[in-house]
Amino acid sequence: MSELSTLIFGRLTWDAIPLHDPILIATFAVVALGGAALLAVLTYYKVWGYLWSEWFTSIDHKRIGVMYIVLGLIMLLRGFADAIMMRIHQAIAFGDATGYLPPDHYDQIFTAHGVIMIFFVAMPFVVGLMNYIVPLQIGARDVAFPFLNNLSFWMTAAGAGLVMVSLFIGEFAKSGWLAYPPLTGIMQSPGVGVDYYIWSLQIAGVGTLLSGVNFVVTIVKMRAPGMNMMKMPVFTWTALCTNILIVAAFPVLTAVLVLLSLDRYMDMNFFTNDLGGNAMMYVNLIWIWGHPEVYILILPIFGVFSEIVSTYSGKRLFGYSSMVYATLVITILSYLVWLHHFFTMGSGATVNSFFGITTMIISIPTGAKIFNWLFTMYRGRIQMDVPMMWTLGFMVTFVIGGMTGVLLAVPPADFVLHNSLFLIAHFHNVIIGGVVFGTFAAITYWYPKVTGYKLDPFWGKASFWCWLIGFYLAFMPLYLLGFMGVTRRMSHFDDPSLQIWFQVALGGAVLIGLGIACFLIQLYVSYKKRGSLRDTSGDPWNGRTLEWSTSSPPPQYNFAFTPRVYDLDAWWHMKANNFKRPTSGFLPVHMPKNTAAGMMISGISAVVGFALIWHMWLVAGLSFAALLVAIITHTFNYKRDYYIPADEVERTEAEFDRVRLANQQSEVVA
Amino acid sequence: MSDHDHHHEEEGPHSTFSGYMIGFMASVILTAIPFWLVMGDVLSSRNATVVVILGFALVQILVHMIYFLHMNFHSEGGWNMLSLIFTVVLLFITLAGSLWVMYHMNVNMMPSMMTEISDSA
Amino acid sequence: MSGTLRNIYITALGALLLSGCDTVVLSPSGDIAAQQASLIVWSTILMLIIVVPVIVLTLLFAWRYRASNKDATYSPDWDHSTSLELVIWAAPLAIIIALGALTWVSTHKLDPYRPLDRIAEGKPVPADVEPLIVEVVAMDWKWLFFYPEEGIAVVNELAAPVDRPIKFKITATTMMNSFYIPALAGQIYAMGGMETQLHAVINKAGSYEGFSANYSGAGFNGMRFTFQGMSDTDFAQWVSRIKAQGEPLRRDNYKALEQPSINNPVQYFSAVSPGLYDAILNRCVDPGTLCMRDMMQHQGHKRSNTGEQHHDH
Amino acid sequence: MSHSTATPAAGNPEKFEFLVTGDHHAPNGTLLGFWLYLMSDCLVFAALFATYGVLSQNYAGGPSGADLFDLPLVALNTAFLLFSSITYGFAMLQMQQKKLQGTMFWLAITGLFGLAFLGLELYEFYHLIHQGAGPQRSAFLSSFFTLVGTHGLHVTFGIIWLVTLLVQLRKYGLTTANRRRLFCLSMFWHFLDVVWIGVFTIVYLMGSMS
Repeated sequence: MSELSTLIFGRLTWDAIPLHDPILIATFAVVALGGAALLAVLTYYKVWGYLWSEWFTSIDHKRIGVMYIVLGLIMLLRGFADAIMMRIHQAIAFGDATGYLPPDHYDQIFTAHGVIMIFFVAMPFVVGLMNYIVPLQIGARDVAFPFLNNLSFWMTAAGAGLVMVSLFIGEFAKSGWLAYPPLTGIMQSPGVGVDYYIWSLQIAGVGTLLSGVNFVVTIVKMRAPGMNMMKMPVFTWTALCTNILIVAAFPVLTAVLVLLSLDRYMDMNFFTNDLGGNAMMYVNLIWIWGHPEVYILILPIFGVFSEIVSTYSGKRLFGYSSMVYATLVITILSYLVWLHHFFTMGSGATVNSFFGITTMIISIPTGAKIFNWLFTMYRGRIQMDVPMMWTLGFMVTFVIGGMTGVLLAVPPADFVLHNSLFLIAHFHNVIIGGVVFGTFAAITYWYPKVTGYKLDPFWGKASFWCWLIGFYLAFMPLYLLGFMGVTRRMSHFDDPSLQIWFQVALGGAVLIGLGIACFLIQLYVSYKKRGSLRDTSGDPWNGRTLEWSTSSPPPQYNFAFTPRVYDLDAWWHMKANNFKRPTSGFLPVHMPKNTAAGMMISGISAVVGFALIWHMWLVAGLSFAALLVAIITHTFNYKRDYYIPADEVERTEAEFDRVRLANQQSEVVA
Repeated sequence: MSDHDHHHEEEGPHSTFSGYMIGFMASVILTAIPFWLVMGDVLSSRNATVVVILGFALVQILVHMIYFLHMNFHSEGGWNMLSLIFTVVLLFITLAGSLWVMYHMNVNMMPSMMTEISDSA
Repeated sequence: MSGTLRNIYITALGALLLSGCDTVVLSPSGDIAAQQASLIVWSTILMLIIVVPVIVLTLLFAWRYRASNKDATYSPDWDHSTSLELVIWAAPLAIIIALGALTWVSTHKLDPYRPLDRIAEGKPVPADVEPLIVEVVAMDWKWLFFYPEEGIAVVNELAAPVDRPIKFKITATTMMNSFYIPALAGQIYAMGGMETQLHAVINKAGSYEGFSANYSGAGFNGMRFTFQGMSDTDFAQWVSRIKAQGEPLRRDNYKALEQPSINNPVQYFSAVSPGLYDAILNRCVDPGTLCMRDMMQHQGHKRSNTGEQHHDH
Repeated sequence: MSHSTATPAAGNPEKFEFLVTGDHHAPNGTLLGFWLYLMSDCLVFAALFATYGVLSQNYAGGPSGADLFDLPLVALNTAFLLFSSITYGFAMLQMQQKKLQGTMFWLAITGLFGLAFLGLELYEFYHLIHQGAGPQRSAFLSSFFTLVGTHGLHVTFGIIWLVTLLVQLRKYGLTTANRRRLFCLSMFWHFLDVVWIGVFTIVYLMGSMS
């Protein structure tokens, strides 16, 4: 190749397209056809302009929240496709059968599955929920930095985009989801896989960090008057702690990935075997980020369940203040436990037992939370709606996961269970039983707020049962296999007696797949039946917090008047004290303007990342310069806001009142 | 700084010339002494020097925080200080924790090197 | 309710675990692993004290206070009870104190670096018995075992006499692997330029599985070996068989062995050139490379007290 | 408990003012937000310091800090940074007095000190690499170059920001938005000083001791 084309294309050649792998080609064909069909449909219905001006460039926290959730759902499909491929492979790769996936491809799949599920499914779900709900719960009109919010979303999307590109151009990392060196060093992994890993996480990580700063400031500064810290809804509390964790943990991830890139790109010796490098330092640092990350995912979900239990039990949350303290204790303690991920690496007994015991201590506040939910149900009037079913499923499942987690925190027990399928079963137990169940509960709970109509309960229940039973079928055998001494990341087995358990697990995974399908059907069916599922009151579940005081969906400005708060359950308190909606006296509302700068900056970042992955130095340099220019140009934009005129606010509010009252009357008549 | 409730314009801390000058003079002195201690090999014990210069660094960081970054317990409703304290705690955990963990791992796993080190110590 | 189904499932699972036909982790053949297994069982029982009531109460409350049950008390504003809160925090705390104590003791007792003081329950290590030393090298992707006292080396096969303590010294050439024989003892990582240790003993003759538990790249799946517990005479025969069948392992054919290979067959080496394991550990098998051990001394300047330096940071 | 206010006696509803009538502006969060960003940046440096702390003895047979560091040069560099701090302080004082020209003058001086600092650091790096003590030589040098280089990179971005801000000041004057930006950059600049105190103490001074 000539020097010029190396300068431009780096190591990207036609060989990077995986034409040798029929599975990937078929996937590519499906994605390409599906994508083309989607584009055609969008063009046919002429929705591009609408999408562009109302969604992509929107800096409304509600729109951004929805886009995060949609991103999470799309990536869930990809991550689940990886999961089912692994399950099928492991269920057949016994003895002489080698399975259908080449080892090379299999190794990429388990890495991609982990990375996608954590960074591009769980994180967008959690961040999306916080985006939509937190400003509404604290009576704010938007987040503190609306533009940054849009940028955060697009950076996350750009990271997800890079992971998707790796499927068809080049390869993804074959290293496991945390990419331990020396395996990920340039000597052992010379390909582009690890570079895709590094740059997609770096770009998405910037987005996450910015969104963390944004939400801490939002919650600290923008609460409605009267809402002091101990009157904040629990979900907002957990969101605050999560975002503190994000601000404090993600820098370490950024730093450690930079060090790994320096090893790979500049031949430095941080984590190499020779010249004084020390791979254990990577493991140490990445878990300093990695353990808080687990709590970043689960804390807001604890908040979700607190809201749901209290709402559907028709009762105040039991032990609000101990709930808050428990959350704070977890926040701090989550920084003191990271070594439990590598007990087996050879630190001494004192270090191991210190970290083992701190880990166990976390289970005390977590246990307190479980009890608080339990006693919120006690003497309640429990409406057994779909969100409440998810909650019960969570409570039962999560304590099992918690128990196996504490078991793994006992170092000698960890010596025999670490790296085994028991470990896999444990963290899927807490992540599916916690984060995933919680996300579905949250989506069902807040769906009417977002769209103006409820979700169809039949398909919701179907989805719940598929997920619940599917989860137990898929992961209980893995606990058992862990006791049989079966390790993770195996692509082939010799012992035929294990096969039955993998087949059961496959059955569970298929059931989970049905659960996802039911959920998608539920979205479709509910859309079709939206007339009868319509929520005109803005408060379909007799809610307790401020988001239910707005119309469904809320107007762009959320609140025509900023509410004043007197009680923890602010909306409940307003309803109990005969709150009347004002009909006059509206003022113009100060709002931020939409902008395409977020998309622009993230798009260029993705190009920088892609160029660096492929060693296209010229492109990388130019696009990095372009990135700087784009950012600087953006800072020259001083006119970022506008006013919604008072009469428009008045019209919007009057319309909500009209529909709400008309519907109330028709209910009374009926 | 209660006045920034009144007019919306005024944000951030108010600074004074004398404040900056005190900070500057203090940091010049606090920088010069450690350099002098090390470059002139003033203290015979290496450990003592280390402790002293780390102490000076700590004091200088405080000086910068107070006189240049205008840290106090009131700015931003105390949240600046709260976040700083939280960060310092995490800083301590990250640094001390990493060093502790990695030191133990090295002791456990690089026996050949560690024996020499303990021999000479 | 979901509970019934799950209960059936859990019972079934419990029965399987108890029958223990192939749950090697819970019914191992080495004393260390056996202690680890009983630790698992006891910790689980301790935690079940709190987990079972929580699950039962969850389902019970959900049923008792369902909206359609108008007989149940409804107190919508009841949200605090100091005594209940005390119990809520104290009960998990009590369990964790017990478990924490158990952890502290067992972690120190079962520390892989700690030489054994017993070979089975009630059977202390006889005074005249020295541990068998095995030096383990995790390679790409195979295991190389040195027996320094016997002067032999083996690839992907390991044997040890029953009831004699074994001291493993473990290192790696490149990748991070984890040395694990579930029937014998818990795992420990194998890393380049570093040496971890594992003390264990096998109590029953037989043939067990050993493998790498930590994913290490393309050939990871095939990094498996058999570990055989043998009587003393069988072990002596095994050693002499290797001495008879194998070829010597020198630095030159070690370089060939070092090349990555997948599903490497068992290989015997009748003799080993002296200091080979140390050279691997110190990353100086190639002639002319400076050993890591010596690098510290050969700093470009004179330093009298390296030791003090290390503690300072 | 918080619910003591919740349910006033039935039949006699307490009067609550539930809405903020009139214009309600949430306070601006930029300074707090920027401070939080600095705190997160602080943890990036924490990770780099931790790495340096762990690897600082791993010379791999190569040169150590005592062989390489040129303390008079470091002292000069520290002086540049300290001067840039006080000149930034002067810029802030000018800003408080609403003097645009003075603000811009002292900002420009600050930028020049920043450039001098960077120039000296680049010279040091060039010199080290020339001597064969580049970042590839040993883990110690890798962590040294990365820690010090990351600080230098921050200074670089600070200078780019400073220049941008000069243009913006010229164009728009001392508006609220621009003054907020001046505050943010001031925090950034002084934060880099604080990091540098750690760098010269732990890396240079402690590294040079024999």
